[in-house]
Amino acid sequence: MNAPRITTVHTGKQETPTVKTLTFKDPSPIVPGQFYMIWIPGVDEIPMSVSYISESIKAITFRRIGDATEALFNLRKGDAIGLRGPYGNGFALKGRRPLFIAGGTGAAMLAPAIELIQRKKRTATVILGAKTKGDLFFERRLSRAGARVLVTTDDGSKGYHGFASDLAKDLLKNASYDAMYTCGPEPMMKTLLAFSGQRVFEASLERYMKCAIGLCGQCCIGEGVRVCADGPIFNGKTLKTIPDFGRFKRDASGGKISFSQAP
Amino acid sequence: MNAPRITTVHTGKQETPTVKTLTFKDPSPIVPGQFYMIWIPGVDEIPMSVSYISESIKAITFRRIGDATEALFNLRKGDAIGLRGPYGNGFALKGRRPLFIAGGTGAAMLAPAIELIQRKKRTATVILGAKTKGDLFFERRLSRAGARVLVTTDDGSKGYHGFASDLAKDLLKNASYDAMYTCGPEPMMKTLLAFSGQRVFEASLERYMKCAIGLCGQCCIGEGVRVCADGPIFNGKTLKTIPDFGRFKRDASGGKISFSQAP
Amino acid sequence: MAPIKHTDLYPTNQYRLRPMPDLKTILGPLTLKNPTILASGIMDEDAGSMHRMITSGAGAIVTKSIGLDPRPGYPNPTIVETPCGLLNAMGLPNPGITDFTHELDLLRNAPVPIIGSIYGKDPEEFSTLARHMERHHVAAVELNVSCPHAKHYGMEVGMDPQILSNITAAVTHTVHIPVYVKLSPNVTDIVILAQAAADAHADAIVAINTLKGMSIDLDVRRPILANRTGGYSGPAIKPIGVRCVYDISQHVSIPVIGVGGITTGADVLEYLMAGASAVQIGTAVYLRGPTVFSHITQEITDWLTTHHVARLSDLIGAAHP
Amino acid sequence: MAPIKHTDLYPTNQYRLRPMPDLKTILGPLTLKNPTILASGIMDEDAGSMHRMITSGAGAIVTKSIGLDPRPGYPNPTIVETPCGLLNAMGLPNPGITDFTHELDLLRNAPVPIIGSIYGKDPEEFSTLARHMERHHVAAVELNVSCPHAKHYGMEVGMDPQILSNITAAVTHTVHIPVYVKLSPNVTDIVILAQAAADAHADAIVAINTLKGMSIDLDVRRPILANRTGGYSGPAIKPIGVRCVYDISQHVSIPVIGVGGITTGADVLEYLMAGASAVQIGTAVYLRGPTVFSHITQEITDWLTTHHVARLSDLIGAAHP
Ligand SMILES: Cc1cc2nc3c(=O)[nH]c(=O)nc-3n(C[C@H](O)[C@H](O)[C@H](O)COP(=O)(O)OP(=O)(O)OC[C@H]3O[C@@H](n4cnc5c(N)ncnc54)[C@H](O)[C@@H]3O)c2cc1C
Ligand SMILES: Cc1cc2nc3c(=O)[nH]c(=O)nc-3n(C[C@H](O)[C@H](O)[C@H](O)COP(=O)(O)OP(=O)(O)OC[C@H]3O[C@@H](n4cnc5c(N)ncnc54)[C@H](O)[C@@H]3O)c2cc1C
Ligand SMILES: Cc1cc2nc3c(=O)[nH]c(=O)nc-3n(C[C@H](O)[C@H](O)[C@H](O)COP(=O)(O)O)c2cc1C
Ligand SMILES: Cc1cc2nc3c(=O)[nH]c(=O)nc-3n(C[C@H](O)[C@H](O)[C@H](O)COP(=O)(O)O)c2cc1C
Ligand code: FES
Ligand code: FES
Repeated sequence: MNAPRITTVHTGKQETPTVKTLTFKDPSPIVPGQFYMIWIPGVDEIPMSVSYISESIKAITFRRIGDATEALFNLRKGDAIGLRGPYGNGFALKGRRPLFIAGGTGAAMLAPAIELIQRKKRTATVILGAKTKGDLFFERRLSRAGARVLVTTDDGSKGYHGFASDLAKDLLKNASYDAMYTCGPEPMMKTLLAFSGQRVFEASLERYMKCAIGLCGQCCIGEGVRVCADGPIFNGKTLKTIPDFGRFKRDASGGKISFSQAP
Repeated sequence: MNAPRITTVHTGKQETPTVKTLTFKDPSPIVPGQFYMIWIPGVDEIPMSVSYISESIKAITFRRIGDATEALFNLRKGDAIGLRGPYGNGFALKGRRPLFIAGGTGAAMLAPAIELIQRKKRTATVILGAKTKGDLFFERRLSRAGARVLVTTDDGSKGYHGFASDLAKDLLKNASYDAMYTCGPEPMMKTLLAFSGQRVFEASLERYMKCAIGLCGQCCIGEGVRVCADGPIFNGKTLKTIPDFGRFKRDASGGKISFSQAP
Repeated sequence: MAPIKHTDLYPTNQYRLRPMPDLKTILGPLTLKNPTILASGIMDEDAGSMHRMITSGAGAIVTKSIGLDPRPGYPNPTIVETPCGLLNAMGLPNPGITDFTHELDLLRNAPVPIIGSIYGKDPEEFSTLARHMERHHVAAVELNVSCPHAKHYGMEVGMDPQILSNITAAVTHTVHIPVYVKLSPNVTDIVILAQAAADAHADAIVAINTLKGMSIDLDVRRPILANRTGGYSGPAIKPIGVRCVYDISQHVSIPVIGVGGITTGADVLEYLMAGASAVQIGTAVYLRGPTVFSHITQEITDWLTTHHVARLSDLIGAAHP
Repeated sequence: MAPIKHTDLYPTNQYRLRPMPDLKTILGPLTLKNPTILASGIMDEDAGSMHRMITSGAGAIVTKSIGLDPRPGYPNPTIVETPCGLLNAMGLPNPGITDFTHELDLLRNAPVPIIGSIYGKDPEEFSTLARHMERHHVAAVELNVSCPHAKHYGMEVGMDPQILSNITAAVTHTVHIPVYVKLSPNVTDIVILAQAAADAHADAIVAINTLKGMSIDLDVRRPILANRTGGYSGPAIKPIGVRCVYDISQHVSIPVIGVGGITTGADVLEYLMAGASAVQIGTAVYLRGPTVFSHITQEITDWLTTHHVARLSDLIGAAHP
């Protein structure tokens, strides 16, 4: 039944000054890329990708950017949150030599996919892109899992100086990656799609969500493609048919917001 | 779901000038003694015991005494009726040397029990009691099944001259019946209970029924014993604890009607 | 004989630390041992049936709604199940108050309160019936002004705040026992009606009676109930009942008794948190059988124990801001 | 080329004797290819979504309810499931009529009628919105006077026959396209409202919108929806919707469009027999997925075929005496 089930915060770990990971008990089986609707009673209910998966414990990792994420940020061990889901399709992860490109908090939802790849004895190359050194997280976690982690910062404070997509472009020229998995700002992902060629390409989209069960239409893109239920992961073929991709999203009222204006 | 399912009349057979058997398709498994709620659309919905059981075909046998039974009497092949159920407990039929005592239309619901006994290679002795010869039915059917059928009529027009309970009293004196199964006027069944001694005793009761699913309380006797759901078959032990048995029933309004006044 | 040691009486620590939670709830002068009350119209037309429900663990009993004269109710079908609830159009069958008082007399020493439900067409009828009920020792009367399918009775008298107020006032002036008013959800604003009843000195509001519904058989192409429409009860209506109780309890200061779709202990707790001081249970007697009261009471006890709530009454209205 | 023999076209006798039943239904000037209409508020906030529902087989589309200005709706949670249905308190989110007309323009050549749903607080707002809708080529407008949880809009304007009449009259005087009025079941007498709308020259009644309900979480002891109460939809409400359609269609001569809990072809047939000329489907888009329209249409076709009914429209009102 799609009603929140209450769990309590198990641990809270600050990843950066603005990013935090909360773990909690939830036995649901999860495909990397799926998300929960997280209810912070009295505040809001918001979509959050799963950033850590074990049989009984799951986690979310988020940036503090508004009311709800602020409230989440301040939760302590034992505090109650509600979960609906997991929702969405998750990654298919078909490729054998995958390149992961994370922009900003995109690293949160890519991490379980990368760990799964490593457990399957394939090696993931991961580009972790951030504005600046202090915004980076999960570098150690992913290296430990065996992935080859490459860091980019917009200001050059660490790793490659430039956008994650720039480094990706370089890498794709020289190495034989057969798959690209990405989560980050949509314009970045659109740029990456342009580089993808014949490779497997999967990108995780974010849209304002209300029902998260494919009913209300709030999150729709293209010809009624529901990001909550048909996504949030879409392959390159589909994304090429969706004119909205990388261009605009919709706010809570359904009004269009162009990504060039968006914060 | 306890809602009528529509079936159509398969065959109609007149047993006596006032008694008719209707067969219809219904695959429900039935324990002899159970009943249906029969919906005659636009007329009424009334309880009717199952008088014939095969895997796909069932029947009811009833006397024309009022609106609903009159309407049933006039149905023809292909006419629609609604069925709810089967409801009730059915006979336990534990005894090895059983005596069946049918008063009036009671023969209708005893017949499948008698046939079951015969199929189990036990021999049933059956007293078929009626007011007069022309009211008798199922004599041939039960003889053919292998039962020993004894007829009584109040006016002596056929068989033993007297009440079914009188003949039963005689039989019980001489033979070693270890079980009595009866359906008929309640005062008669109360008389039989008095004769039953240590024997297995099961009687089928009739009460005004509305819900037939044990909710409304309309059919209750004693301490909230629901004839529709806890009965309609009760054993001697239970009947002895029920002061109403053989004394009064309730009409549709819940008002008491003494059996001595009842038609 | 050796002295009984403390540990013999309380064999494990657990028992010592967790006394049985207290399920009592208070409705004005009445204290119920647990909050589950048998709803009107279910297994309550005769003393024997009510006795069985008492034995099954109900904290109180509401009788079948009784009028001045015997009434056979509507022809069958009077009940039909749908995927999420029941529709009934019994049509207020009852033996009339005179006959019914004999049943009440048999319950004079009942171990739980008996609440007499009555219906009538005007203040006088209600008052007369209430007086009869009081004389035959009921603990309270419940005014059924909310039956969705009885012409001239039921809802028709309970939809207008003025008429409702007159009826309530007439009864509260006539009898000394508490007067409960049972409301229909088939109205534009149930809160106004609750306030009208409270202002006329009702002692509690009971919400909700059934919703007006219909079920049609496709094969014979007609409504199944003889009365065509009927009252919808069971799990389907719980969210509506909870909403009514929440809204009413925010606006009146008398206790509210929640009814509608309660099938489990969790359902009871939801109604209590919405503001109900007690609850009534009807359709679940069918869904879970006559022992439903003891099952639900056990479920409540388990929940309270697990959640370290000592007194059920602490949860009343907990969901209000 | 050999001439095609009759038996090639109709390979079995069965096919020859049983032509495909006719699913068409007529709503005034509009003819729908099948009676299933997408209900307002479901997958209809943008042209792409509506296009998907058209492709999935809907006979017509009702848009999200649109107001004059953009409205974000209520904070989340805006939806919660209960055992028999959904509660939603979206709070009428919509981009406002100006933005929305761009979506309408993309649907100008849609193969099925697009019905524009609008909400407002007075006759002027409704008329302005209707005029915009008409200019952008909708086939009809639907007045949402029945949202159970939007302050000043929705139900609050749709509970009073006089206000409803004023709104309806204002719109019917303003536009030339058909005007449908969507009613709330959260009222004492839905028939009076239907009559008021019909008297003010509405072209069809749509019934029902959601019922007001609530769901409380026991662990955190508060209503789950941010708005606390929400609108109850899905299978649980079908008997109530069927009853409303039956009652309304007995008392008004304009077509009635049935909504509420429709999930299968059988549910559609029940509404048609109750008197609906067409139906709307909302929650089932969640329960059975976006392809629900083609599934339900197939189920209707199968039923009509099995029951030897040639024209769906022959069943409209069949359950009336
Ligand atoms: C499938 C999915 C997975 C996500 N996973 C993560 C994640 O792992 N980590 C992370 O930090 N963020 C994630 N997000 C984004 C996250 O949901 C928003 O950051 C969060 O809702 C902001 O809420 P707020 O109240 O703090 O901010 P607000 O001040 O309310 O808004 C800030 C931004 O968040 C967006 N937002 C607010 N509410 C919603 C909503 N109901 N649905 C979608 N967006 C909303 C607004 O559009 C706005 O752009 C994900 C979003 C989606 C759709
Ligand atoms: C469990 C059970 C099994 C039965 N099996 C048979 C059977 O196999 N054959 C048979 O002929 N009869 C049977 N009856 C009796 C049968 O139900 C009634 O004869 C029938 O309801 C009469 O309906 P009417 O409209 O024709 O008569 P009416 O004129 O309405 O009434 C005549 C009598 O039938 C009784 N009756 C009417 N409606 C009901 C009702 N809803 N429930 C119970 N009694 C009712 C009345 O109390 C009255 O005594 C059974 C009754 C019960 C309770
Ligand atoms: C068969 C049946 C008969 C009822 N009869 C009455 C009645 O006589 N008086 C009354 O006030 N309510 C009557 N009701 C309504 C119930 O008391 C209760 O308000 C309603 O069923 C909702 O509760 P539930 O969902 O637990 O059944 C009846 C309900 C049913 C199902
Ligand atoms: C998520 C959701 C949003 C809705 N939004 C609207 C709306 O904007 N306008 C409206 O008139 N009805 C709205 N409704 C009500 C539906 O159109 C419909 O009347 C109701 O859900 C009953 O039908 P159903 O049981 O098929 O869902 C909404 C319903 C749901 C579930
Ligand atoms: S959020 Fe409602 S359809 Fe996706
Ligand atoms: S007929 Fe309703 S309880 Fe038996």
